[in-house]
Amino acid sequence: MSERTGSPVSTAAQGSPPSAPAPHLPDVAPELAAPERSGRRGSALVHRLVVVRELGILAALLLLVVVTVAVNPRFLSGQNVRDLLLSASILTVLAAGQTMVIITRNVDLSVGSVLGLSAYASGTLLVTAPDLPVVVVVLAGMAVGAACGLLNGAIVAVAKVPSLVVTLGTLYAFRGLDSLWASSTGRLQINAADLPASFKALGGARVLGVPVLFLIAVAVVLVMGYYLRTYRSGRELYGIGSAPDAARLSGIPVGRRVLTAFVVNGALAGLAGVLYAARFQTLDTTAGTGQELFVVAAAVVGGVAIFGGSGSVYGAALGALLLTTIGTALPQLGLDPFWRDAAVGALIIAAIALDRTLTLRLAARLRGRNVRGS
Amino acid sequence: MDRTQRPAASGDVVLALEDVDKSFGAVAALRGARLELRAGEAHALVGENGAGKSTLVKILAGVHAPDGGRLLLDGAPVHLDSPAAARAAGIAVIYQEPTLFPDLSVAENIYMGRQPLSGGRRIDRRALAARCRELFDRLGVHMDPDRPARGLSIADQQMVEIAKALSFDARVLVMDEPTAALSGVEVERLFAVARALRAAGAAVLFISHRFEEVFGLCDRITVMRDGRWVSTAPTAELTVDQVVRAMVGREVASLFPKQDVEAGDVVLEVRGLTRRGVFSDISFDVRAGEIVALAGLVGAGRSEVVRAVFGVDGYDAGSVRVGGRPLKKGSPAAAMAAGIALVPEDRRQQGLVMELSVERNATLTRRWKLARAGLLSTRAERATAADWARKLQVKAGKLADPVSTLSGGNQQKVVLAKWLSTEPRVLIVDEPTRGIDVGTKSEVHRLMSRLAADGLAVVMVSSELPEVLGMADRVLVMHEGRLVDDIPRARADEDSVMLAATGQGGTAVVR
Amino acid sequence: MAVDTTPQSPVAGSAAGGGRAPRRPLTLPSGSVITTFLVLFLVVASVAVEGFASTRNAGFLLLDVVVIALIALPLTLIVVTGEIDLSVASTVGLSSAVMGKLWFAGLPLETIIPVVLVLGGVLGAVNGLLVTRLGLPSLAVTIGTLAFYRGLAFVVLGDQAVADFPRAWTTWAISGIGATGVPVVVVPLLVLVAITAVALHATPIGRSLYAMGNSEDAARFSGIDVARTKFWLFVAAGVISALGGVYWTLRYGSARADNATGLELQVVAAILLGGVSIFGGSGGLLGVLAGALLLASVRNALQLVNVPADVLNIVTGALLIVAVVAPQVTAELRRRRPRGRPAAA
Amino acid sequence: MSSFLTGRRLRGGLTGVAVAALVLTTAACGGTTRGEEESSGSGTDGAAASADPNAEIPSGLAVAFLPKQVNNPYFDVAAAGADAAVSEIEGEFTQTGPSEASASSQVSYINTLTQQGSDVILTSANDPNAICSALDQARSAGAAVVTFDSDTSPDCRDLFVNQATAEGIAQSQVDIMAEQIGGAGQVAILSATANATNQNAWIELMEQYAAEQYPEMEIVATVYGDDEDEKSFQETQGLLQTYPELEGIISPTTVGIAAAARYLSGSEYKGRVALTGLGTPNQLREYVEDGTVQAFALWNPEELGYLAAHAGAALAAGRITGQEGETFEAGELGEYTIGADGVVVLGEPTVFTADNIGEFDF
Repeated sequence: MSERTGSPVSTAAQGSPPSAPAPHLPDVAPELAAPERSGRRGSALVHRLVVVRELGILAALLLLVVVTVAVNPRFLSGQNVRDLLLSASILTVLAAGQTMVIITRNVDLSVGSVLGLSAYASGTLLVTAPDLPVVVVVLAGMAVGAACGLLNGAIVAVAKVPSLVVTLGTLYAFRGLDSLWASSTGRLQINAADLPASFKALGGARVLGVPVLFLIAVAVVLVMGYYLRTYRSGRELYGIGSAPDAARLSGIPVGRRVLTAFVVNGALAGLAGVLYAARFQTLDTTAGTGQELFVVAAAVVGGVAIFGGSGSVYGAALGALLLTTIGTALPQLGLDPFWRDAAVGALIIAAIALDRTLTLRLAARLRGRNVRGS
Repeated sequence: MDRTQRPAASGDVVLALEDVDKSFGAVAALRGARLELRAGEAHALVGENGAGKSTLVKILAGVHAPDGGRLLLDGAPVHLDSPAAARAAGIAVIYQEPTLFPDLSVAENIYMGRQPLSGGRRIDRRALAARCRELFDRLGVHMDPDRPARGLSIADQQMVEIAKALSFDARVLVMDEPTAALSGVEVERLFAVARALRAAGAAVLFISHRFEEVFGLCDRITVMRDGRWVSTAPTAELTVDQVVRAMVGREVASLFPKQDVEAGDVVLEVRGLTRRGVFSDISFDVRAGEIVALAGLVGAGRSEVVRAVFGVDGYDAGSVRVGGRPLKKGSPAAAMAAGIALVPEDRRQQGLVMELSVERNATLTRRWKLARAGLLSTRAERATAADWARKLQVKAGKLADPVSTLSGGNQQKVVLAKWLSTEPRVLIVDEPTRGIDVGTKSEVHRLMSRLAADGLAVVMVSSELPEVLGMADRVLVMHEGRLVDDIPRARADEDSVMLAATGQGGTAVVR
Repeated sequence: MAVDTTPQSPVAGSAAGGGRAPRRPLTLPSGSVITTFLVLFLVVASVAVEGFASTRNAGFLLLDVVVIALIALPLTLIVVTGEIDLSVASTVGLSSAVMGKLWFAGLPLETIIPVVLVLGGVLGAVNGLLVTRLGLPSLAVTIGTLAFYRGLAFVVLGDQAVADFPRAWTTWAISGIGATGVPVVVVPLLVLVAITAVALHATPIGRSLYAMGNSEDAARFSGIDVARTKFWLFVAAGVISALGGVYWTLRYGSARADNATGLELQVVAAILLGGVSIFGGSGGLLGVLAGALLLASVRNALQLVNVPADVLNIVTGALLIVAVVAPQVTAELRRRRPRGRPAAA
Repeated sequence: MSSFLTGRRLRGGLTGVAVAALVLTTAACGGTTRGEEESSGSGTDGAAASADPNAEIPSGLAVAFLPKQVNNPYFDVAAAGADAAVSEIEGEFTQTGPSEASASSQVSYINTLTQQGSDVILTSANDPNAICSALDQARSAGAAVVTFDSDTSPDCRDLFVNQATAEGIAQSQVDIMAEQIGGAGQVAILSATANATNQNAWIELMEQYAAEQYPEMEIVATVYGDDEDEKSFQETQGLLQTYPELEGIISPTTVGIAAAARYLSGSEYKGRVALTGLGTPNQLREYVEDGTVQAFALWNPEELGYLAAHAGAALAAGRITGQEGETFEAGELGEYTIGADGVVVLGEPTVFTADNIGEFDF
């Protein structure tokens, strides 16, 4: 909100005339031609920085695991790793969706409430119609989430109001809707006993020892990551976040793309709600409360720029994994659990500070090679 | 470009605007505007700032929809209701300010939304880079397609924009003041591209304030004034004077009226100023009553030097003295206290707070001086602002209106008022007349001349050679971050300045 | 005054030359709309809601607004410069926790309060340094410190509650002025409001805040030390939030690490409702106070007619959205108005 | 952004979303205090008045039920009990309350009730001290204040209806655990928040009682799940990693026991590690049926609400004033006697097992 971008590209660079004219263009005096300056190294550098960024999270993760294992070797037991992956799955799905929104220079703070609403909706659905196939429940939960996302996205895209404010409002409104629904039906809590066994099996199910919930999260991340990188509309999302005005002038349907990002994010929050229901099997109107902090934190820690335009779903997923691991590791390290929130906060700050430093260095490198004056 | 696909033969009207109206709220930007572009012509659109040129461009680009009138493409009415529609119609636009995505690669910037695809509608990255390289080869640009646009120089950004426009195989290429940020060589390169396109049968619409470019490139000239069409005529039948008269609607006084003044004491001393990677070892003096121009190509580091002198940027080595006293570095407040004023390069971003009122802008630099016991009254601000508005003949509806409602020239006067009211000893002006209309331009020049006569030391950064030659007592020329020449008025001409600016001049030892 | 639309008008010419629609501020002008709305609401509620218009209820209502209004003062300045501080409520919590800890350790309140205020300043300075020195976006920074400071509060006090503050202090915190029902603390609050309002609207500093909120570049080129100004604003927000923490602790007579959790939302909501643009550069203090009062009055009145909390949350959320959507929509409608009709300049 | 931490902490404050927020009777009257009890003896004005055991309960008494948080199943059951009692005395029942369990928002609701002129306020405090001044104002405006489930300082309410004594709870938990593990082995405690006064009092009593009665039983650790499901889940996980020899877990909070049960039922420890604590039948039904949990305890919240409402009505009618030794009729539950500090104890907790769990629905 604070950052206003003027000219999208730094103006502090210097220019020298392009060189080696193509044959059909008039000759430029050869002595004016400058040697190649940007070089292929530019992209290599960028690539390296991105990799460094994600490797950095991975390294932090490894360090944490190694230290924890040193203190408590059972940390890496099959059961514990499974539990960890299970815990990370819901946050990962949310972070993947949030990444898509943040990339467009928006944010969705209502995801925790959407998760709660969708979890409660799918729980209610299962209570009233226990024989429904799980797939239908999943789709229904996603539909609820998508509807919420549609509302968010529509207000943001049509009324052109900052998403921060809109989703702050819907964070409250959706939660209110959730509890209003619950109190009007009198079903304040849905317990494990109310849910059909077929659905509950999803929560603990494993394939080759890996929790199914985690596989779902991985699938979401892979699909989303591939989409954002390889499809035109995915690249346009980056364009919108990188320079919204330029995006409009380039004919990118900004409103529609942003709307889509919100709907997809809503649908994923809905999916997360169903996963939540399957995993926790006890649902009340507080499900998912406060998740928005961790979701945004996961994305930011994972290198997704809060002002859009850069970052990847993979990074966000790693961020989610790191945050979850911290939550699991602290008690096992014997640290006061009260330190967890403080650690999460410190990590967010460290992550953005690191990103900033890397970006500055990158910009300096890209520019530095242009200048021969000094 | 695929030249075989062009349906229009040379000379056919490709695109026409008929009686187009456009208003923003109560403000009518266009009233019955007209334009006719033929295949194979370069067509200039000129007019003072506020004449409606940019609005017209945005209508062609599909950004704004006209309120009335018609657009005809190949003689058939067409609705360009989005930038995408304009593109589909074969209209490519290069805007005044580059509009790139800093986080995306150069190749993606060029092909955004049109990336080559392989199976399953996936982007074919290899083909993308290859096409981009091909395009760059045609343009003679050497840039890595995979590097991000972040960190590109303005000129390079403009090159990417040009490449983008080329990649459309556009039938109509609109260039809205593309040369404002380019230096001579780059302008030539751009014109080469425009001529090649024209030769291939495209229509080129060229918007510029620089008459030598307009007359050098264009076949016909359309003049606009106050949102209305004034005239369209072949360039060959026009003179600069005629065009200026049509634009302004009156006679204009001579352009560069600098009077000779006896230079006084040295007021500003810059010694060995160095900012790593940007400029190095810059030393010069400016005397009272003198106008010293800093010339050079865009990117030579001129603006960066004056920014460092004023303290907006820091520097790594060297010193600045004002009236013999050393100046604290990196502090605009200190520079102001010492009597330096800087009218910056970018009026909209740096010179003014566009959303604030004229009076607030005009008194922003004097807010402490106007305060009584720490309190500021709107009345005091208004009185001061009104005083300066009168002195500089600022045309504004109300002083409480946002400064963004003023024309470019009047905005520049507000910037000048803001700085002159600080009663500076050194006035630094960076591109003082960029993007302002002819009439105001000469007013500004007269003002600078008078200020120098009153004993101000004036430093002027300008990319317009005629302005430099007309106004400056001395011309300091920069090339790639170094000061390469110091040319007194008597010796300064286009050749000497350009040679030095391009690094060809004799390595004159400065100072 | 109507804008002259004859060709000579510089106004007409320039907007066209700029090629873009004249940019309307994103928010309601100077909070007058929200103030009107507040007055209307108060009138309607007084008539329609039993028990709303009474001195006792006014006292309750004002007590609920005090801390929100207090923290809104520095935060409004920060938002006007285009930044944000979401860590204010966590600073309240941490101050409260530290206050409790020190009181428990046996220090007198006369010593504790200055210490806590200094602590608040330090917490604000951390935000300020991260934003101005490292150039990090304040949104992200203060989300981080939101979690960090709250975490520290729990590290300091755990889930313990320290009560037992001197009666004289806690009674003062909720006592009214005579029989008016107006809390005593409103007086010092009004003093701070006056100081802030003057600073924002009638001093050179206030001018520079609006300038940097609209264009940081232009502000720097006008000799304004943007970084230093912002730094001190964050420090001020920290100190005032700590003051809020002290008052909160005394008012409820209980120091807890989770005190004022989520309060930042209410403060930000009041500011946005009050017509301050989230992008900075516009808005005023009057509107913010009206916004804070409106939010509290609406909740109070709805509670009095037994509207459930779920609905209150929906109403709060909706109010917030309407507050930002409405001016956008009106601006859009104004833009679409058929040409030729004179518009107010 | 904002409420980022809101909900989480709120639930933390809601010690025992469902239950537990028990209270300590006489012992720690909530909140850590330093030094002397400044307020002791400052009692309430009404307390001195004399009681008339035969006074009529006026019809149309406005009885307000203010839980820690609305939409909480536990309090909803309690509200149903209170509602039943209020209709017996022909009063008007309203339930109100904040959507988040924070003391400050509770204060705002108490103020509203004061303004509305409620005759009886039944509340469960989110903070023992923070709502005191608001309750004082309500009482001076004529309301009778009965706390239940979670008390305030004794001097700012008329009566506290305690669901069970701390000793009763502590002993029943240890006994249930001892029975399952044969009275010997490592046992851990999964608590709510680290300094929830009621939890800590129970834990202390449990440790004492276990040391006296079951010297072979070793309480090896106490961890805190903050009454957050996920946190409790992770803490359970951590316990089993850290103490491979662990025989049993006691979790005297409904969130904790449910999370622990879910973890155990899906892990290799199911049936190997015993689990008991305080929980609601509906949440644990599943795990009792699948054998993860053999027995757990809780009082009946419906009876708690019912008793609190009757106590409030008796206060409002002037039948009692809150003095120790006074007695009152609580409808179907019979006669109750007020203990020291104005505390009325509901009774011993109910133990739920596979045999009787089917009879309960809350």
